Amino acid sequence: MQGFPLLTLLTFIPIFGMIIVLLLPKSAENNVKYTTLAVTSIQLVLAIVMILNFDYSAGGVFEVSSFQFIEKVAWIQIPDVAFLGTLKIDYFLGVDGLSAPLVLLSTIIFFIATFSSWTIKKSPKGYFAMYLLLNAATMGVFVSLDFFLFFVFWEVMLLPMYFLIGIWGGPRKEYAAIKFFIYTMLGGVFMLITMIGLYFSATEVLADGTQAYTFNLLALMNQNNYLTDGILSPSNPDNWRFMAYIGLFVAFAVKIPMFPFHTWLPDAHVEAPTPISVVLAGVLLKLGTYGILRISFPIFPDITRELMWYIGLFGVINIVYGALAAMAQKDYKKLIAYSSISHMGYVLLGMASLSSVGINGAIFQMFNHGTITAMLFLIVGIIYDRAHTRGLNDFGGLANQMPIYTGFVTVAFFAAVGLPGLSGWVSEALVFVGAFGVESIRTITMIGMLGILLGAGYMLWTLQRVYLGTLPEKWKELKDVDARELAMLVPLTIIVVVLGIFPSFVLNIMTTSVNSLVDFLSTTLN
Amino acid sequence: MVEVGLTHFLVVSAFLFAFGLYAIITRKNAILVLMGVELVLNAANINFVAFSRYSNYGLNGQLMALFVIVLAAAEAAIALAIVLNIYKTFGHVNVDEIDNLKE
Amino acid sequence: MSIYDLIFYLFATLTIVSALMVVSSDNIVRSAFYLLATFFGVSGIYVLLGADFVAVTQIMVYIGGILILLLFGVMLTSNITNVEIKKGTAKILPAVIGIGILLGAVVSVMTRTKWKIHLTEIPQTTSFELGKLLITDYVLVFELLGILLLIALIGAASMARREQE
Amino acid sequence: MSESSLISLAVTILLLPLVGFFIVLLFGKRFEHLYKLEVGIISVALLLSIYAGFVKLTSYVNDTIIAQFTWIDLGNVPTIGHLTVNLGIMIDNVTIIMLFVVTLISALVHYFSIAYMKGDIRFSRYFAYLGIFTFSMLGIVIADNLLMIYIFWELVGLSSYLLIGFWYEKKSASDAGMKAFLTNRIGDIGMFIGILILFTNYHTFSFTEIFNHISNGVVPFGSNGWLTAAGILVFMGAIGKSAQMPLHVWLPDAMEGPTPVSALIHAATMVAAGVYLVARIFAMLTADAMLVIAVVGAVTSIFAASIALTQNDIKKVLAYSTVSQLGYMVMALGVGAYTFAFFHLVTHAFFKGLLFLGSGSVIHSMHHEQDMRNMGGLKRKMPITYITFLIATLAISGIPFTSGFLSKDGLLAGTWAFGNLTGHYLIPIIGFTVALMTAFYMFRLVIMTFHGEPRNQHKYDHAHESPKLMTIPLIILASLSIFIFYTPNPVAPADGWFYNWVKAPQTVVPEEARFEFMKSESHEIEGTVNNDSHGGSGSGSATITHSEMYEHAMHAVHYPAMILSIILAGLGILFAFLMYHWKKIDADKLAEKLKPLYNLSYNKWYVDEIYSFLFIERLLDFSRFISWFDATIVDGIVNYSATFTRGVANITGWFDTYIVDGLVNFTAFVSGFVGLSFRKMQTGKVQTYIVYVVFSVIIILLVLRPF
Repeated sequence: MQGFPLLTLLTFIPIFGMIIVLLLPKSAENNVKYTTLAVTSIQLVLAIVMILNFDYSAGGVFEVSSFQFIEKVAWIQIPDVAFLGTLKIDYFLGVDGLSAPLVLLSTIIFFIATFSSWTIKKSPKGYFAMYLLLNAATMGVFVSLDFFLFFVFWEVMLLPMYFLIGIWGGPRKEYAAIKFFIYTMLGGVFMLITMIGLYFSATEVLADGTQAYTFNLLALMNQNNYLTDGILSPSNPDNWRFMAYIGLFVAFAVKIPMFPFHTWLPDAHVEAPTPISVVLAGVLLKLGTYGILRISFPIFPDITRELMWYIGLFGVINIVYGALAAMAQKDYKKLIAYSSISHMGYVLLGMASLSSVGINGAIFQMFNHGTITAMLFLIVGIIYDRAHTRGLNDFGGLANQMPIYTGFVTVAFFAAVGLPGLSGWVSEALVFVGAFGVESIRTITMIGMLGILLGAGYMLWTLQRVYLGTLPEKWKELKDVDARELAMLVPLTIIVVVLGIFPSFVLNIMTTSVNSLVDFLSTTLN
Repeated sequence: MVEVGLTHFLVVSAFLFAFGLYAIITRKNAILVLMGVELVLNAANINFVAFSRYSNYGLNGQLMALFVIVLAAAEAAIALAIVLNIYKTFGHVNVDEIDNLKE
Repeated sequence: MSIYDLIFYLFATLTIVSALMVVSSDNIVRSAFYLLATFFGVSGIYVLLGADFVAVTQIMVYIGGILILLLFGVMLTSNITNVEIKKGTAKILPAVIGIGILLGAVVSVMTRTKWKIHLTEIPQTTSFELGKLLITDYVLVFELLGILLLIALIGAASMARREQE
Repeated sequence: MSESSLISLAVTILLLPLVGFFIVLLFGKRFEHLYKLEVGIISVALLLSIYAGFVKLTSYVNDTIIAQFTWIDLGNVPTIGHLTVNLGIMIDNVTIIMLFVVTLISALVHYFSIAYMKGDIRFSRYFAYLGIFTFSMLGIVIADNLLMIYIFWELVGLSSYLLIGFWYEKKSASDAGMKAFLTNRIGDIGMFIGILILFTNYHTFSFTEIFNHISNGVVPFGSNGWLTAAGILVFMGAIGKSAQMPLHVWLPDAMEGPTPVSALIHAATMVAAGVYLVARIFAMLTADAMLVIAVVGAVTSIFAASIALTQNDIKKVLAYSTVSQLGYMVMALGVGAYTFAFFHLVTHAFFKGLLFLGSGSVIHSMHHEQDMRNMGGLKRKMPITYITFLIATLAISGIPFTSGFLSKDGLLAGTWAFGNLTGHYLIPIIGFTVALMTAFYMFRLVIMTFHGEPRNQHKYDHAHESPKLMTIPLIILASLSIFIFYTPNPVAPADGWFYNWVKAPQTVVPEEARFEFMKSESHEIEGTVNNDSHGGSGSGSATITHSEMYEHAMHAVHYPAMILSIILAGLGILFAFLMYHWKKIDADKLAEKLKPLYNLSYNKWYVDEIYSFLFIERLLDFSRFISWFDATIVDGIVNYSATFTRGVANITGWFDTYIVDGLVNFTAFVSGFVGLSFRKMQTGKVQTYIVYVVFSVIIILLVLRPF
């Protein structure tokens, strides 16, 4: 595989697809869809090829040498720019155990959401172009190892998302889209500030022997690269690292979304069309936690250790708060949205443990939450397509009317509840095992375990209200799932079940990296 | 009566200019306004040519006059096209009633 | 009073009087014909100023082109029977006063200024010199003007074209 | 047969029902007779487990067979080293007996259900659910580590949820399922925390390894208190699953499920899982933890028995009876009577399963009538059901020659001995009182259902004996309620083989955290009584089963306890006959006299109402508050800040328009003409503009005066 630009292909095939989609005539609706499907399936194949060729023993995280599928090209390199010296930004891609599972996850989710997009009626050409752009940007964030490149992809992602919600959304789409946009933009500003601060604090030796400021994430993780007086240099006694960390954290926290930055999520989910909800919950939320793992933690290990209790606390607040808020919802989609908040709390809690078990659990939880929540949103979408309402109290007894569908619902719900044997439990358990093992966050971890109970509470209550009981007369006509919907639900169900029984398939990808990350975090700047 | 010199030509030009301006200001009919414009242009041309004659800059002044004539031709063509369009739109060519620009 | 002067006054009078008629006539067709006289007068003045080529161009372009164009305009936009010009009487007096002041000012500027006169020889023929200038110093302007004319023609044609219903 | 093939046999028994579940679930709708596959599979599993039990108890009776595999490999974890999560299978005598009990009752319930569930719209799905239940229950039984127990523990909860809510069209059924799942989850959280305490310290879930660590003196976080906490927390799982106070509320409601399910899950097997779990962790329980367990068990048993006295629904009585008996077992474990607790688990499984199936038979023939006040005189119509039911009732009441007598007697002797040794006499007193109450309410049940005159003639006329498919399981279970299967001597359980198979594991907790009588210095005559015994599920090298002092104390009170329990049982039965058969004492008058007590009992001590008011309503209130808080405060702040920003923008804009621009306008106004004409000048007419130009030029000219 050496030399084959796998990651570039993964990232830019959607752009290529987008161009094709835009060139197709408006009448060729089906061709647009098939193009998108082709693009996403190629991506899926590439991601599988990547995993098959993945070296499980390579750590990555902070060492260039153990990253895989590296592509590094000087993207912008201008010598002697005013006071900057050489301005240098690399096109630097690579994966390690932290990103590989998420790359796989996004290809899966985008592939499945394509099927879900099949029923988009309004201007499918524009929709699929935006969809593919979103796809490319997401993939770019997961594979870029240069902060500038990361930031570019991060911001590019906003645009298609804004339009996808704002044009193809529900009744309050403009409000939701703008809320989403402003929230994320706000986070982006903080990230930009931190990024520039880091840029002026660290240098890297170029090939010609000169020193230049750098955006290279791996160089930024190496404390030897920092100037003695940089604003974010650890050796500078008056450094701003703490503030920068908070800023960066807020940028990522908005995306997770972490309490109290979460209120865009229910609105965005409720208004977004089903496939976009699927992608949003399945992939985009993971960008926040991934960013923290990839950037915040290794670049600021000192501050991370200092603040781990607070991160854990916010994780627990997310878990409990999200669950309680979900319990009171009357809108099916809003309920799932709040359950997403709750489940992302587990990820935060696991990361806050700074232990191998916890972070493994956190990344695995990202993966599982991706598949499970995707399933949940598809489930809501299916019922909404048929009944055109999402009121939890409008339904009842669907189990008899739509037995196959209810079967999938049961699997998805119990996976979300954290039933052993399904994937969600494994990651939840790992998170708790990891977090409980750390003395400082032990108490709040126990509070977080309330989430297990509350999660079961609202999920089962929903199951009862919508699927059990007697069927109202007006839903006698509802049809069970069709082949297209089966094509979306069956693969996800298989993933959820198989990973519940054999979690090693995914866990093995990340363990080496997580261990070296944990080691790095506990030894650097200590 | 003094010998005809530069000033005489300039005065003629000044008159032409004034009449042209008068037409532009007072006339309602767009075509008459155009005619006023032509008068103003001719006034300018006379000045060019006169200065060309009474200074030592060679034929540059005459050349300017030529350019103005060319521009005037172009302007007339465009202006008439506009006038025709105005006529098509409004049914008349009275410039004082065409004040859509006000909005 | 030389013959040159006489001819000048002749043409100047023709020009000014007919210009006056252009702006004061009530009939637009008449105005057009007075304009013809004005142009003719102006071209005569050009000749007096030794600008033979310009004078010829004036006659050809203005009288042969622009004026005909204006006449077409008159005929296309008015009924031949109803060529009376709508005029606003209210504004005439202030306009006359204003223009008068302006004219007075301009004329007084022109007459009072001490022009630095440098009378040059009238060349035998100006077209050769003009042509040389056109393709040397002014070649860019020349080309641009050509393009401009082309654009103007096409533009005018497309604007004036009747929309196909 | 080698040990490894015994392991494979166990795995086969485990996986068979799972296969059945998947096949029947996926294809049950298409092939109506597929349920027979599931029934066949469970029969095969039963035969296999009998065979396995035979092999184990003859060839490897003293061995503990363990097989492990790595489930998750977390690699070389910093500060811990190579960390793996292992799952494994442990087969000892307890396992093998439980395998048999579970598969047997499961198989019998399968047969019974074929007749009982006939015509149900989800007939085949029902069998699929039974399959997954059996699978998960077997998983708990053969697990060698806490994690695997927890996994199957939850799966059992799932199947219980599915089966309780099987008739989910009824809201009460789906409510009950949900209640069961959630109540169990509360216990599970505690259990999980307990497991986490152990894992954090030992980095393993395996019983044997944990016990090894503890016996080496490594206690969690260096304190015996944490060991106690771990024990109690893990026991919380049992509180949930075995319906102990205060989490017992789900079990009576669980009777909404089909009656054979109640027999299988909520009487015989699943609820016993809690007892089984405590038995598994018995070796690491400290004195404090054991005392807590004993108290919880004792309180539960008397509490539930007091409710069972007055219930009229036949299944409710049995449900509370189950809770009460489970309390007994838990109490027995708490006082250290490990063997008898487990013995009672097994005998109870059979006779309580029988009672439920019998009540199912009654309910079936009475067309789903469950109120005992509408029954009576059924013994003539349903002789087989009656006889078997009576045997089970005798067993649960502790009448000699029944299995229940053997186990209950030993159990009560255990509590008495405990009272003698520690001075906690309240526990045996409760134990004996419950024995009296049990005899009373069980005979009340029998008399009201089968004796006397029919109270609802119409229903009585339609009643009939159940088909063979239902009565044969009853007969099998009834015969298993006879003493002979356990011991040749009907008054001495210690003579039986069961007593020799199941030995209490040697405790591993540090000396200072044990009961006085369990300390090692009391082992003066070590090795004389139980020299052939084996160290149970604890460390493989231990040779002592339990402290000798306790054994001796139990021997000392064995016969007094036996006589006392027979007397009490007889009294209970006598009272029942006096009140309900011969009507010498008017039950209603008695109820009237003891009105407050009666009401408390009849209304189940208002526990449901209290919980609903204290917790459920408050939780829902709180969640609504959070939702309101989220929508109004948090989102409000966001929207407010957006509004605020827009407000600031508006103010800025207003300032710009009226102040800054106004100043300009004001200046213009002051200067006069220009300002005033600003608006009028904009006529939109070309000529006007030219006029302005002209005037401007004139003005400029006049100002400049170039002339």
